Amino acid sequence: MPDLGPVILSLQLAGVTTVILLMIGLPLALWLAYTDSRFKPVIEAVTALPLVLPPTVIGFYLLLLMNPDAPLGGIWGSLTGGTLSFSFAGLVIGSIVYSLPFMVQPLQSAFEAVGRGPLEAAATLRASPLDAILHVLLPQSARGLLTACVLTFAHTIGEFGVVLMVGGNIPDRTRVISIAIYEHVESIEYAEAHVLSAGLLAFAFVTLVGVYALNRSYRLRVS
Amino acid sequence: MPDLGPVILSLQLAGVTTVILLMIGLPLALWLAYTDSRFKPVIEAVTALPLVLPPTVIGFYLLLLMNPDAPLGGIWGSLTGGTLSFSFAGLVIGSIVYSLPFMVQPLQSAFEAVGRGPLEAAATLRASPLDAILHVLLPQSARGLLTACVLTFAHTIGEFGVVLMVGGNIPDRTRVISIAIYEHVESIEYAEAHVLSAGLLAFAFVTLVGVYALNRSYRLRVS
Amino acid sequence: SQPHRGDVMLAVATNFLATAEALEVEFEAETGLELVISSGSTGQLYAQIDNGAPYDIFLAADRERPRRLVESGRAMSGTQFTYAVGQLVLWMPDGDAASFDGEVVLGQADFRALAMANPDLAPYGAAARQVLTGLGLEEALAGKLVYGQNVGQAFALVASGNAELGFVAASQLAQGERAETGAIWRVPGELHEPIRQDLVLMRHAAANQGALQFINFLRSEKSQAIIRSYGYADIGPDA
Amino acid sequence: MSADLLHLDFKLRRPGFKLEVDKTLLLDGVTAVFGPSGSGKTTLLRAIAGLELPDEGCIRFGDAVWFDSAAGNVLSAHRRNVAYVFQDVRLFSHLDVRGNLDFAARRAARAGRSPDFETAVEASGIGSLLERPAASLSGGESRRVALTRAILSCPDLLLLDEPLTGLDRAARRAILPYLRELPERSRCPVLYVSHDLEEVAALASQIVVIDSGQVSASGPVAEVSRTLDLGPLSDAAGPASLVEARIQSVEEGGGLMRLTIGDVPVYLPAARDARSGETVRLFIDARDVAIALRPPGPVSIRNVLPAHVHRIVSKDISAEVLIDLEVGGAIIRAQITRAALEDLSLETGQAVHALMKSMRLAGDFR
Amino acid sequence: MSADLLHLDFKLRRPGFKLEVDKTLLLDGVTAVFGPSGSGKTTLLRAIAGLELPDEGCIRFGDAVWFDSAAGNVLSAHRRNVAYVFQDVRLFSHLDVRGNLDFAARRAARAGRSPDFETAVEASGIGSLLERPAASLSGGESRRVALTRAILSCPDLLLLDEPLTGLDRAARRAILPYLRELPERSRCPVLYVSHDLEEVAALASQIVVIDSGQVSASGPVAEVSRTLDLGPLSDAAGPASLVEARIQSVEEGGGLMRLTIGDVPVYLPAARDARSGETVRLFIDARDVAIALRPPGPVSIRNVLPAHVHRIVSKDISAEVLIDLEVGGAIIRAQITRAALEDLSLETGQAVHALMKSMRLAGDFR
Ligand SMILES: Nc1ncnc2c1ncn2[C@@H]1O[C@H](COP(=O)(O)OP(=O)(O)OP(=O)(O)O)[C@@H](O)[C@H]1O
Ligand SMILES: Nc1ncnc2c1ncn2[C@@H]1O[C@H](COP(=O)(O)OP(=O)(O)OP(=O)(O)O)[C@@H](O)[C@H]1O
Ligand SMILES: [Mg+2]
Ligand SMILES: [Mg+2]
Repeated sequence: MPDLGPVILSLQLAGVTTVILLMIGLPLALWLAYTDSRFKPVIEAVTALPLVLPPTVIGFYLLLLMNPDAPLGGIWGSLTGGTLSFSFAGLVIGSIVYSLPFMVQPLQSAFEAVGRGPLEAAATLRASPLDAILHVLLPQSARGLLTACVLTFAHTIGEFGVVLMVGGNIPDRTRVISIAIYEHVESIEYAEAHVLSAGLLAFAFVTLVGVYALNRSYRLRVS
Repeated sequence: MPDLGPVILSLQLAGVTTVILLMIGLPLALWLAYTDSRFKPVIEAVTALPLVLPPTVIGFYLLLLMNPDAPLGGIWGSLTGGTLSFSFAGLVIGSIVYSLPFMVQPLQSAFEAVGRGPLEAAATLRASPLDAILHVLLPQSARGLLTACVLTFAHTIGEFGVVLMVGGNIPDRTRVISIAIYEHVESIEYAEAHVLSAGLLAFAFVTLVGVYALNRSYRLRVS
Repeated sequence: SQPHRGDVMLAVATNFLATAEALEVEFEAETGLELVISSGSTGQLYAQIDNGAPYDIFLAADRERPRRLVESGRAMSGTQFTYAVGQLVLWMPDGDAASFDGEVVLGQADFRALAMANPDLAPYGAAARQVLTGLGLEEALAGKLVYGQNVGQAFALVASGNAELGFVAASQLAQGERAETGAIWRVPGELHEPIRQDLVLMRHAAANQGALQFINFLRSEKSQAIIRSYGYADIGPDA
Repeated sequence: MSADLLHLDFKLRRPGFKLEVDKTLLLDGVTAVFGPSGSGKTTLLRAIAGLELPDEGCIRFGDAVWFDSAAGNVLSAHRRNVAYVFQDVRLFSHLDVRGNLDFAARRAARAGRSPDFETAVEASGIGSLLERPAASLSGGESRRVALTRAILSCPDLLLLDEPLTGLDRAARRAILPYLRELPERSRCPVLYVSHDLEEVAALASQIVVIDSGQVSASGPVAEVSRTLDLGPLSDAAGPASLVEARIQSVEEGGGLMRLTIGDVPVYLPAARDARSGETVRLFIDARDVAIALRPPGPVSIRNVLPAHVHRIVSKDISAEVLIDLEVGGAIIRAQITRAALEDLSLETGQAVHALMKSMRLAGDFR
Repeated sequence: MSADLLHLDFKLRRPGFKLEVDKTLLLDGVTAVFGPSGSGKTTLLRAIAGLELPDEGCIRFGDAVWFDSAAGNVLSAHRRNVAYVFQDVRLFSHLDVRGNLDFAARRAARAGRSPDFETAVEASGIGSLLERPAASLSGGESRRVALTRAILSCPDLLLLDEPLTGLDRAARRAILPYLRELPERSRCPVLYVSHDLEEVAALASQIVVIDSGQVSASGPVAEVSRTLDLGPLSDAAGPASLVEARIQSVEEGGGLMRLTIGDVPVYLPAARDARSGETVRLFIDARDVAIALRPPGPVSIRNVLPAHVHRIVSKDISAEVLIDLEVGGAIIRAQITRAALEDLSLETGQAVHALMKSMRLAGDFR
């Protein structure tokens, strides 16, 4: 029976990352979808940049930033008294940076496909912008929202470069399942790696089928 | 002046991967967007699965598949006489597997947002399904197409776990830029790592701003 | 379970992880202290320590990075010593174990791919390159060399059948009760510099009694026997 | 009954188009916005709703400033308490019909209004559609749902952009009385874009005529239709008159009611909701008015009214001429052939008889 | 001029709705599809276009089998050579107007047809819109573009779903003659969904009436309109007659032309494109027909025709009654008040005079 610690930690990390990224990504994608600003292409490019560097390298730079003597690490230290690197909070920040494009880009294209029409209709029915976003735009972008969350969540589960670098692979604190599998492969414990991988895949498959089937029947019902 | 070999190899790999994935992802996303099949959620889940395993682990399993005695490697060997692992073709296959969800999912949500209406209109104007897809659906899904290609391309540039494992890191053949940066970090050549990273980021930023600005003016012109 | 810090935190180079875990069992039984082991590549662990990682002891795969940490003052001077010496082997799973002579096989070059660890990053890789250079084969084999990022990946390349043979660590072939089959050539020590793996004690752990206890534990003959049983060579006189 | 001042004074530029309005409207009941395709009717409604921001100027409704470029004030759309039925319908595709209606009703209730779900649904005859997904509705069905949704929003101002287009006669007949009563019931004035002159006549008390982004006329419908030939702009009707009349008696036998234009009695089929003493508008197609020099003897035409030729509006080239007749102080337009004009040798001031074949309360489709 | 057999015999079920058709239509010119909202008109057109597959049955057009559930044959939409103007327009939002038109014209040319870009654009008056993005068009403008696009596709069968809805009178007037000539010019029959009876009268030779998913009547327009009161289904008109007449002389002075219904002469304002000897359809609103016992003396009404009372259609409760008059062998419906009926004591067979105030070539809006 493999140790469940990394599994739980991975789910926590992916869950927290997805929720926080949703909170960051939604307003960003909204702005990008509806703005007329000249800076839009620039912000779009910045949003996509985390993809270009390998995760381990992103992790390295985050490590430099999170060092207690560096700006980010310093501020965190003075606020919480702890260090950001090698903590769960550090992992979350790393995953957020790395997964940003997977959240923002699908959301943005979903919003652009919905367009202004339904939002205008909602506004003329007394719906505030927030109300219209929550009750018209998001339901109508259901598929894009799902895509964004699935990509972000699954990718955070599977990602290990950033996490390994920033988190330091500390059991029960920053050792997530992807690192555990990686470690087994690296230390030639192939049997253990197979078990963990198969378990992860089976779990992911069942969850995803559930999510997609739900999404489908939901949309069948209303469209 | 850093060695340009890895840079060129990276661009080639990302380009080839994106093009091939487009050819695989388009029909798959089309089917997923418009099918009424009961198996849709299952295929959707399978499509998302490559995200869940860490790239290095995917690379490990690909290695098992690609060795000349294994099915995939055997078939490849009998067709081409060569071996799949340590070849550019092997890298491409690895990247395709790994990046599949980044291509399929944004495409699928874009197609679902467009819906059947414009395709029906095209069909009643003598457009064959292929014609309608090329000249109506794809232009109307421009944003989703762009998202899919940017995610795939950039991610292939940044990804190195699969590539490292499957490619054997052979200079000028399978050593891509992300591996080169990683190596500098590993061997404490931080200055060189900074130069390469900054170069890669600058290049990616300029390219992306260009792509997004083009996309924007294109859509401004026609919508 | 609440995350716990444990009594001693080890940063262990991946190639030594399995051995370290075996030692952990012994140590914890002996002292009642709790070890927490993090593993990674040596370069990565170095970068982490350089940026304030909370490890007490760094068991590296080389001597260079522990030395640098001492130089920069992160680690206690005088605590660096060689805890294990790697044994390089040439492994060919499908080879004929009886008549396997590495020099001959390498010389004939009758294979598609020869795997080894990245010589720029991994000590086993550097050693393998010295072997090839020494045999004068580096040029001849250049087109057939494939690299793993570390010796673990080099092993995977061979084990999965993608490379017919490769330079790996003896510790990988004989780990506890698991033993690989096939043809194995123990590379003679004179063909490369010894693969010395050093450890250092971090400055912030200078007063950590558990850490000092572990260092002493590692020096013990009992520990060294365990280490040798995992395929490492005799430490010999400290250089 | 509500009456609110809508003060419009703004410029709005789009590539290839400019809307310039400077008009204060006393909105009372239904105000029609009338004009050719592409003249800017939709753009005007959008600017009023807050969906389109003018480049400069101001928009005020009652005491509220909705837009004022000088002061930098913009009240956002959802705070203007307007409801808008879009020309392209815009039901929420992720909801069923009930969901669409509830969306409006809930927010209206939260804003302290009292939407009457049952009445609104019944009046528009969509009771059987409530559980249907919005996307499965036919063209006419979705228009009715959109209209009901707007009504359930209980707005202070209702903006309707060709809301009856695509409805068949039966559906219109069902919903028109409801629309007509809407301003009174909801104390909410209505701005109504329509191409159908009779629809306008039936519903609107005022009309704003827009042409190429400019208000070319505005005022009470009867007045504007007298000075301006709205026919060419209209969907169904040609030249026509709108005349006010007073109901004298509802039961005159034979299903007729008696009204007076000035002091001239006229007879019309009794309307169901007509009340004695009420002033109503008559819609009279100019082609339905014939002119006789003498009373014509036994004829099915009920209304043979003493009249004077007020004015002869000659359209040079055409085979038809328009004659304005004065009947009981009101002007009624007749369209006759040039041949008839010559035959009868009509002259301004001449006493004649107007034969009014069909004449009905505006919007009394049957 | 084309004439194709459209054989429809299928069942199509949707939740809460069933369309059942078993009818063979000889499509010749324009065939109107008429019916109340939600009756299945759009669904019928979609099934014909191949956008909706019936559950069972078959659809054949001329020699081509388009759908046959028994044989398992389905011809996909793009191979049926039909063009479809959708009720919800569906311009391609990623293209400008010219792009939309080119889309159709190019594919038509590739299929060996010869679309005439200039003529089509001119006839629909969209020349000035060509460079405009599709999304920036007003409601009426986009309908005109969609119609032009369909025409440029040079189909074998043109399916129009309420294509003139949302167009003002001027735009209709511009495009109607073009539509009317379309079947002849393009050798392509047209199926035309409309609520507007006069539009139907103007364009259609045949009519298919659909009610609750069933064909309740079909045949030549004049015939169907005689047996079935289409008024309640119609947008604008009440009871009306469609009568065939023959043009005898185009220039009768005073801008009139002379026609005969049977052998009874009638005078109408000359239509621009009328030719002597041609048979045309007259649209006569029943409310425009009055009945006199004697000729009425000097009156502006040009057409006072000898007639017989053919039938008295009494609507019990209403103040109005319908009288079918026989004029020169044709049946013309008159609507008069019950009071007038009693006054004149009309009886079947009685000789009277029909006063036809306004009467026009169907669709000759002016
Ligand atoms: N975004 C835009 N860009 C450029 N021109 C526009 C835009 N929106 C509207 N227009 C133009 O402004 C003019 C007025 O449009 P509007 O929609 O207000 O017309 P309308 O009076 O409602 O016409 P209809 O009766 O056909 O609906 C039209 O010529 C239209 O093409
Ligand atoms: N996908 C669907 N699911 C369920 N019912 C549908 C669906 N599509 C159409 N219907 C129903 O089928 C009936 C016929 O619709 P259709 O669109 O053919 O009507 P129509 O005659 O064109 O009406 P209108 O004049 O209002 O456009 C309607 O009651 C409609 O609600
Ligand atoms: Mg409009
Ligand atoms: Mg319809």
